[in-house]
This record gives sequence, C-alpha cells and structure tokens, in this order.
Amino acid sequence: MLDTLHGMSRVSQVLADRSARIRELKAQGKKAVGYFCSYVPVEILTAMDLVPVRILGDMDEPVTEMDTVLPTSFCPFLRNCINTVFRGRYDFLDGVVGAHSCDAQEKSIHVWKSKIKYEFYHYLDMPATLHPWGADMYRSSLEKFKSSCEAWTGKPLSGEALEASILAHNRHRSLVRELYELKRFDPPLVSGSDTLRILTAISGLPVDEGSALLEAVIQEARAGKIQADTQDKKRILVVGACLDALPLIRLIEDFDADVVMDDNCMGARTYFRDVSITKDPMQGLASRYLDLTCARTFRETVAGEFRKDHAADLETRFAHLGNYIEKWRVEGVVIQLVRFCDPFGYEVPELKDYLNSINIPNLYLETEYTTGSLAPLKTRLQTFLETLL
Amino acid sequence: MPTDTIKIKRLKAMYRLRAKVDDMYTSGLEAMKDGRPVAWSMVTWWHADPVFKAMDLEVVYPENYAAMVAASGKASRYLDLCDADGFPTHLCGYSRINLGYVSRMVNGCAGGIPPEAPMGGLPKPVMMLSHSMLCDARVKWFQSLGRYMDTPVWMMETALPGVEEWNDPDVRKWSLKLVMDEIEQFIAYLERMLGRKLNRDRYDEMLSDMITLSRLAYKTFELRKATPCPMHSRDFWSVMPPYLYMSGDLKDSIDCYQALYDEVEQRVASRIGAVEPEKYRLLFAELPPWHSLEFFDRLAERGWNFVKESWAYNPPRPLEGLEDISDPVERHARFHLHVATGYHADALADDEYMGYLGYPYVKFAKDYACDGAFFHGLMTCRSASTHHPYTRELLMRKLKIPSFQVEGDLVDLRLFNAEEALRRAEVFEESMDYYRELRQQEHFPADNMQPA
Amino acid sequence: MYFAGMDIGSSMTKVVIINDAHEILIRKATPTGARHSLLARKVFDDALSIINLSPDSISYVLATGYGRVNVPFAHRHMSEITCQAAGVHALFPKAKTIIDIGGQDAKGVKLGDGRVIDFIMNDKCAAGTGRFLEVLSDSLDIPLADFGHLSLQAKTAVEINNFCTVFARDELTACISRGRHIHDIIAGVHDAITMRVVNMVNRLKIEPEVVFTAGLATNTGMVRSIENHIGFPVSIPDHPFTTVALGAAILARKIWLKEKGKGNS
Amino acid sequence: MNGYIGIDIGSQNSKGVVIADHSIIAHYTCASGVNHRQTAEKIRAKLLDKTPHIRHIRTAATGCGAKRVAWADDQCSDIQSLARGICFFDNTIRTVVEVGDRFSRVVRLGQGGMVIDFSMNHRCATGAGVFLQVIAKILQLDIGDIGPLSLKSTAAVRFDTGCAVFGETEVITRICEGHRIEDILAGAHHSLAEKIAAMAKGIGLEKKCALAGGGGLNTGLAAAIRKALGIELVIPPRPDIIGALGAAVIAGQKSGHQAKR
Repeated sequence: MLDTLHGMSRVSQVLADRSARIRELKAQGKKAVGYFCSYVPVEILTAMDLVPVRILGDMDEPVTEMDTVLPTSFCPFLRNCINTVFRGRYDFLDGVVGAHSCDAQEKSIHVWKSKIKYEFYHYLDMPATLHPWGADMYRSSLEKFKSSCEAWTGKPLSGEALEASILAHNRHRSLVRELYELKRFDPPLVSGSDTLRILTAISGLPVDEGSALLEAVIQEARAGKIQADTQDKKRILVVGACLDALPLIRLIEDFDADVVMDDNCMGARTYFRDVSITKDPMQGLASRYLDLTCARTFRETVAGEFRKDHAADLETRFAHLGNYIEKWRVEGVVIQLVRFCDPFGYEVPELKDYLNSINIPNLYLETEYTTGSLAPLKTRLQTFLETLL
Repeated sequence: MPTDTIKIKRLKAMYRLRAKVDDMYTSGLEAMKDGRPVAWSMVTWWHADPVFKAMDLEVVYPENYAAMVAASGKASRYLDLCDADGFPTHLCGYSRINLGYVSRMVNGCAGGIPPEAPMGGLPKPVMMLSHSMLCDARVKWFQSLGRYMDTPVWMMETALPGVEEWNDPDVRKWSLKLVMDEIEQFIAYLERMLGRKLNRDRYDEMLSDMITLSRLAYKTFELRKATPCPMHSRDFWSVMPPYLYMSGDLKDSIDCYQALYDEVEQRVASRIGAVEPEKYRLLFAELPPWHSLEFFDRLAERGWNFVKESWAYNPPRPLEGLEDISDPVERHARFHLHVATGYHADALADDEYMGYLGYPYVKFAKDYACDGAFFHGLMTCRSASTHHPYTRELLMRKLKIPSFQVEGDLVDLRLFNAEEALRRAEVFEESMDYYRELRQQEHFPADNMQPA
Repeated sequence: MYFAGMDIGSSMTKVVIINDAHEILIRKATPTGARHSLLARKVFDDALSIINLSPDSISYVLATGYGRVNVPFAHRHMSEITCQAAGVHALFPKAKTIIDIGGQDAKGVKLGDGRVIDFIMNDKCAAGTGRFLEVLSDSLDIPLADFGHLSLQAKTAVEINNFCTVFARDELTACISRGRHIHDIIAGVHDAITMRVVNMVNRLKIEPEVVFTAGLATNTGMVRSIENHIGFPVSIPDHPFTTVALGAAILARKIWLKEKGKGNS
Repeated sequence: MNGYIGIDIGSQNSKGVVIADHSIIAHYTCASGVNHRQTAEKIRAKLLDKTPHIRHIRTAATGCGAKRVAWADDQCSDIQSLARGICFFDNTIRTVVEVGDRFSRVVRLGQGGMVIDFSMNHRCATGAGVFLQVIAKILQLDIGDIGPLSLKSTAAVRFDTGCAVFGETEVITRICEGHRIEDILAGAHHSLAEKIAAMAKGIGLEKKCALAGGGGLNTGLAAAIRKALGIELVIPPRPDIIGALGAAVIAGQKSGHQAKR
C-alpha cells in the first residue's frame, strides 16, 4: 500500500508519481481540484472534502502543445504547466481554480477553459491593491467561490467545517515553519534541495497527510538523518515567483553553498502567513490571502495621502526579506525570475536597491524554465558565490 | 501587378481629428509654463477621464508619448538608460522608454525636460494614475518610477470578471460596486490634492459628452460593414486618440466626428471604398507598426482593405438604458465596466471564455464579412500578443478564416520586416481565396450574411 | 614553490605558471580542438618541459574556463570571471572596470582591490561576442588578424539591422554584392559588437581605468570602436589571451598559502 | 521542345532546374558564394549547355537572391515555389516540410500545389539547417556524414541551445562531459526535429506529408522528423531542388502552358 513508507523515503515515493496518491483518493470517491498559484484559498477546498493539487511544470520536457494556445513570448512557467496538462499529465483533475493574481495567469485560464472541459472551473477575480473597498470586492469574490463549490458538490459549507479546515492548514503551515527553523543551524539540518522536494511532495497531498509527512520528516531531520555534510557552506536566500526548479537549487549546492531560506510561492510566501481566527472565518481568509508577499500587489505606504515616501515603500514591500536574512544569517541573495515575468520584473532594480541598502550581495538570474537554460548560469552562480568569500 | 491607381482614399474629416493628439502635448506644456499641475495617466478606458476633465487637471499619457518617440526613431537612447538601470529587457517597450526618459530627466537634466525630447517632451507630473485594466505593466510601471521621482501614485482598480462569472447577477453587483467606489475615491483623492471640490454639474456634462462622442464614433465605425468598406484602418488609427484619450474640447471632437460620420455615410451611399477594387477585407489585431504605416499603402495596391481593429481601441458597444440612470457615478461606472464585458454574452453563447481581446474578433469577422485576419505579434507587449494563437485557431475553427502573422515590436523597429511580409502577402492571398471558396460551398455565415 | 593556472577556453587552452614571488615563468596558449579533456594534460606537460620543471614541483593547480570541470589534475576550479579579476588586477592595480570579449561570450566586471564587486555576462546570443567576427572572417575568407587595420581605413561603417549572427552574415553578403567596401563592413561589425557589449556593461556604470582584454583586445579596430563608444581610453594587457590563466595561477598561490596557514605573501 | 527554367538562389546553395514535357530534363546545384549575380549566370550557362535541344521559353527565380537574377521573367516567393515543386513531384501530397540552411518552412497545400496555410521561422535561425552545419564544423565532420552517424546512437544527449551558432558551445560542453559523438549528433538532430515539429503542429498536418530542402538529404534528420511528427514522410530523390523545380513550374504556368504531371 502506498502509505507504508514515511519520512524522506515517502517524499521520494510521492515525487516519483504525484498522481498515484490522488488516484487512490479518487478511487475512494474523493475529487481533486488543480490550481497554480498561492492566491487560491485551499482552506475552502479542504473544507468541502476536495483534494487541492498544485499544478507544476516539468523543466525537462519540451513544450510542444502550445502552438495554438499561448505564444512563446509568455511566462515560460505557466506555458510549461499548461503544456503538461495538455499532454494529459493531470487528467485525474475533476476541477480547476484560477486566480486573477497576475495578468499571465488571468489570460491563460480563459484560454485553457476554452480548450479543456472540467466538471468544475472557477475563476477568482481579485483587486490589485490593499484599499478597503478593494478588500470588500475580494470578500464578495471569495463568497462566490464558496457558493460555486457548494453548488458543484451539492453540500453546504458550514462555518465549523471551514474553521476546522483553517486550523488544519494553519497547523500544516506551522509544521513547514518548524522545518525551516532547522535550517537556521550551521550546517542546516535540511538542505535547500531536500526542502524543495518535501514542499513539492506536500503540495499534492491532502492537508492532514501532508502534516503527518512533515512531522516524520522533521523527526528524521532532528535525528540528523537528512543533515547536509560539510561545515563552511555559504548561506543563500532565493527570491522569485513560483520556484519549483530543483536543478537550480542543486546547481547552487554544487558550488559549496546552501539555500537556507526563500521567498517564493512554493515556500515561505505560502507557509509564513497564517489565517487569523475570526468570528467570521471568511473574513480571516480574505485578509490573509490579499496580503501575501507577491509582487503582483500594488503596495504604497501612504495610500491615499498626497505624498510619496520611497524609502518607506521599499520597507513595506521588502522588510520581510530583511527579517529572513537576519534570522537565517543569509550571506547572499539570488533573485531568480523566469523571462517575461512583469510583476517581479519591474521590481528588480528596487529589490536590489533594498538589498544593497542592507549590504547583502545579490545576483539577478533570468531563466526560460528549461534545464538547458540553467547551464549558462553555472559561471554566473560560481562567480557570485566566489565573491562571498 | 501593383498599379499606382489603387491607393488608400483618406477621409477629409480625418485630418482635423488627427491634429487633436498634438494639442494634448502642447496644452500639457502650456500648463507647466503657467505653473498649473500636470498629471500622467495610463489609458483607463474612460474610468478616470471625465473626472480629470471636470477637475480641469491637465493630463498626458506616457503610453501614447512613448509610441510617438518609438515611431520617430528616438527610442534607443531612453531604452539604453532603462537597461543600464537594471530593468529586464522583456518589459513593456513603452514603459522602458518612459523609465529611460525619467532617468534622463531626473539624473541628466535636474528634473527639467530633456532638450532632445520629441514633441517638446513630457513635463514632470504632480501625480501619476496607474490602472489595473489589461496588463501588469500598467500596475507596476509608475510604482517603479519611485526610484527617480517623489511623485505620488494613485492606483485605480477595475473588475475583470470571467465570461461565465459575468452571467451571475451577484458578480455584476459587486463588480459594479468596485468600479463606482474607485470613481468616488479617485474624486476624493483629487479634491485633497488640488484643494478644490469637484463641480458635479461639470462632471455630469463631461460624462454625457463622453458618451455622446463614444456613441457617435461607434456609429461611424459600424458603417464600415458596408462593401466596399469606406474607411481604412489607417484613418481609424488617426481618429482614435480623441475619443480614447478624451483629449481637448469634447464638444469640438463631437463636431469633428459628426463631419466624419457624414463623409463616411456619403461614401457608403455612393459605394466608394477606401481601397478600390477591394479584393480582400481584413481584420487588424492589436497595435499597428506606427513607424511604417505606409506598409498598408503597399498592401492596398494588392487590394487589401483593413476594415476593423481590436476591441481595445474601438468604442464600447452602446449599452441600452444608460441615459435613464440618474446617478452620474453609476452611469459612468456601467459605461466603463461594459468595455471589457461587452462581448461576454456572445462568448458564453459560443462556449468560449476569452471574452475580451480574443472572442470579439469572431463577431467582427462575421459582421464585417472578412476574408482574413492580420496578426501583428509584438515582442514587448504581452497583453496585445497573448491571445494571438488562441484567436487564430478560433477564427479558423469557427469561421474558416485564415490568419497572417507578422512579427514586430513596440520599440525595436528593426524587428518589423516590411519587405519579407510583402513577399509572403502574395502567398496569403492564395489561402484567402481557398477559404473563401470553402466558405461559399459550406455557406458559412461570414460570407453570405448581409451586414446588420 | 610554483603555481599553475589552466584556462580551458572554447577556442584556446591557456596555461600560466608563476613562482612564489609572482614572477611569470611561462604564458602559453594552444588552440582547443574538439577533444579537449585530453588536451589540458598535454598543454600542462609541454609548458613544464619548456621551463624544465617536473609535475610534482607544482604545489597547486587551479583550473578555470568552459572546460574547467574536467581537468582531473587540478586541485580546484573557479569561475573565469573571478580569475580574470585577479589577473587584470595584478597587471593594472588601478583598474576599476574590465571589458572582456571572447569567442563565446562577452563579460563586464567591476573591481574593488582585485575582488569582483559586480559582473554581467552575455552568452546567449552570438551577435555580441567575438563569434560574430569569426563567422564573418569565414565567409569573407579574410584572416581575423587583418580585421583591425582594415577596419581603421573605413570611411562610413555599415549599419547592421539583423539581430541574429546568421542573418547578419547574409545581410553583409548582400552589402558586398552591392559593392560596399570591406573596410566599411568590418567596421560596421565592430560597431555592432561594441554597441551590444557596451550597452550590457553600462549596467555596471563603467568607471576608468578600463581594461579591455581577451581575444578581441588584439584587434586594433575593436579597441578604437570601444574607446569611441565609452568616451575614454582603455588599457590593453600585452598578453590579453592569458590574463585569466594568470589570475588562476595567482589565486592558486593565494589559496595554497591560506590552506597552509602560512604568513601572508 | 519548349522548356522552362527555375533558379533558386539560397543563402548557402543555389539550384537550377529545366523542365519540359512534364519532366525534369536537367538540374544543377552550386554554392551561392558572395556574388549572387555571377552564381545565377553560372547556373544558367550550365543548364543551357546540358539542354541544347530545348527552346527555353521562360525563367522564374526564387530564394533570397531572386532579385539578383536580372534576366528572370518572374520572381516568385519561396513558399509558392516549394508548394508547386512538391506537387509537380507528387500531386497527392498535402503537407511539405522544407529544412533549408537559414529557414525551415511548413506549407499545407491543396489541389494543383495551391498554398492553404504556411509558417516559417523568423528572426532567429533556430530550427534551420545551419544548426547542424555549425555542429558538423566543430566536430570536424562532413555535413553528409552526420546524419548516418546520428542513427548509430543508442542514448541521444539532451540539446537545449536556442541560438544556432551556440550549438557549438553546447557540443563542446557535451564533449567535455565525455559523451559519444553519435549521441551528441542524435541529440542535435532530435532538438532540430522537435522545433520543426512544433512549427508544423502550429498549422496542422494533413497526410500525405513530404520532406524537402537540403535537410531532406540528411537521413538522420528525416528519421528524427518522422519520429517527432509521428507520421510517414515522403522524400523526393533530390529534395534540395524542389524550390527551383517549383519556380520552373510557375514559369511554365505563367507562359500559359500547364506543366501538369
């Protein structure tokens, strides 16, 4: 049976075929819902007994099905993900949820929906700022998401069920944070690549199975079974949009460095922010999800007042990075983006300004989300890491 | 066998409307000289325009200015500065020109207008308005200018509901509420900034002038369904800015458009086409190569007439019952919201979900009886290029209408190879002929449907 | 003690051997063929025999360049940008910016007392690298060595529109058949490369003293084109091919001393 | 007997064909060199002395150097000549893939070689034959040998470079990693075939499908494209002259004589 293994061996087993466990759950009558982005409220899906599955691309696979879907000058990550869907790698999905987080995702969802039919297909519109009236709109948009889930499953979603699901996901997130705590040691008790493998595994499992797996993995790490070997590794933080590029983390590890911390959708951006428990659980969800650290949100310190304070703006947008850098004793930051990413692309100079202002060496890398496009990064990464001597 | 007899017949009424674009810049510079505030704004598809006008705040549009800098071949200096400041090269071409321009203005000219700037340049703004319609560049661009200027930025949101979602009354309710809230909040912001209250009557007047102008433009372009088509896309791009940017005096624009409508109507009556003989009727997808518009004269010599352009640059379809809404803010909001949702119902009926940008072309191809679609893919403009593969396949699947692709870019003029495109145009005519016969055999709606 | 730096480039394999007092005993460059993992050993042994040293007299060997990963006898490998910085700093202590245009890529490096502060690199498109000249030299069958003085006699350099090297070559062939002079064509290619490289290096804010090194530094036409473009003179090392290997040898010595825990040099 | 000449001045190689009485009477290929005007003259002279018994009614020129063929009666686009040429060879063919030196083209055609839809690579030479030429040069192999050699591979090596010219760097890195030449070549052929297949899928494939252009002479590439497209490929005996053949057919059509086959 699938769940006899546990800890890191279970992680490897899940990664070998992410659909295996989902097909088992579907055999027991469960339904699976695919999503791309950290802005999809998975608590609502879990509360409706639906299995949220994060859709990922495959850097080794050439993109061959996109010629009548999406152009080449387009976010290569999304184009690759949709390519894997069109090649049938996610045929077990019963439903899909897309969010108007970035422009690329908003457009690809409408094109996808025109080409492949699912039982359930929801598009979650979102505001681009944190203005209160924008938050009102987002709240209604979330209500609509909840009611369309109810319509599809034919079951009402009670406040208790939603609150239980929020608690389960908060617990799940706290376990991930506990795993990250182990990376504050020198050497870290879990390497950057193993962290990403764990995060990728749990992104396709129901929340309680994911939590159980995390507990086992944390125990193994505490017992030193996953520990990275040598002592003087340089401690790196990787910033980016959705980073499931295991080969890039391995490339950094090849040059005697370790990714001890990150700010991207597979890692800290998703797990370092809990849903506060409020009388009305939907309000807790709305305020948490609007405030994630993705560059797509337009953040101004003095919204509304008639003045501009650029230094304060940088603090609002990047202070969380400063805290991570301090707590995880980071020596260098790699800003890793895929080409054609606008929200993060416009932020590169200001992010470098901020990192330079706190004297943290940083390197900006652009890839095409293919293993081939990583090869030329070897020299850049090695040079950057050598400057940290 | 190009003969010089076939040339694009330009409309006389077009020239007065085309000149109005330059007024936008001269009035901006005059305002600066007399110390009056000037704002920079993204195109907001009529979400902000009546408020700007009613508050008598001078507005200039960096997107339009960047297009002119690129067309006049003066972009490379600003592009190099933008690259040198560390911005990735794949960002929106217009934004890179503006980022470079501001870097030059602040670091090179101590905040003054650079001497080499075309059209007298853009003055330093007192505020900048970002907008969330259509692409991320228009959200993040003005925020990035914070590195150079201490100019406050106001962000105006809009709702972008999906095709299926728009069919749900709840969604319509809260989408409209957001758009109305944004108008009220923007008015409050400008009132705080300028220290004066909005004259609500003037706002109502600006609103009705805007709607009248938009309806008149829409009526004029409907006449282009006639065969032969009386008005070429070249004239459309010249007359578009006055209503897209609501520049200058709206009442004067309405008179100009009335003259345009009469001239086009007269051409339809006497069956005069913009291109004669009109061998092929084509759609044009998204932004034209501003720097090489004579390319269309060469195509006109082959009998190619361009009869309709993107949904994004045409006036929205008229909304019934708009006049009966007493509250001007609600009337304004419904007018703006209708821009991106005008074709959602048609798309839903056709089980297609790219309701704006993509699907309108199916309706245009039918209503304007087109033989082909010209897709101008732009390297550094994703919102104008993302839907091309989808729309090409849609036009072929639904209507058996072939598409012709030419690569270009907003700012790098070398990418547009007119010679090579003209060589392939001859071959594309064979495709258009083939599918025209096919449509007639299978009597597809596109061909035998009389224009509405 | 003696220290060796091996730079396995795409077109040339270079070796530099220095002694404890930083004196250069040998600087040698040999064309890299297709089978270059065996070549590194041969180049190393030849150099040793010229200065009649035995292999085990070399205390530390540091490998760099594209083929650095498989130089089995090297103690360690480092990136060619770090080595370039060390090598150029040794020759030009006041250098602040390095412009390096090789056969396969072009690089810009900002220096702070011999250490790399910032760097930038193009290895995606051949048009901004020396590869462009090799392609042109092939189709015009004019040796690369003559490109320098030929381009200096140009009256008006040709403007090249095409991005891609392959299409640019066709464009230049068409220029030739329309009778444009060889001098103007070569000068046009020099300017095309310079514009792309200087645009890239501008991201680091070019500050004098500027050192122009690697393959194209021997091309007087390129030197002129770069100087015109950045607006101030550039210094050229007398062996521009071997500055990276020299840097590798210098770092070999530094790391060896650090590991030995000996006093500073 | 009346005959028609077709001249195809390509970026690397140029070809000439004479047709008469519905068949190919003579053909000649040579390097395009630097001066296209002279090359066209050379081809014309060679064709004339190969067909003394033919009255050469009309000539059509195609390819990037077509304008240089001053004495040609007609200029025709490379896509039209490809379509007419393959139809002359076999009029049941509905899709033709041409792998040239600089451009790869895919054309869907209808009755009489009429073009229905087409696509080709634009600003960048990726997906064109030059990719394999660069690799053959760095491996010091003749272009004719790399096809058969690639077929001997058991484990093709992954190839990812976008730039045709930088195929060379990728080859060097693969060699450094100790891969066998056959596996590297197989990887290069597979990568090129995939790019062409993606372009072909973009406009839809209709059976029967043919392979033309210089690439058609490379057995390894033909096999790789068959695998990538997943359908059977017909290859004419001389795939590289199909463009010139098409130009000759167009010359015939233009002179009112239907060169039907």
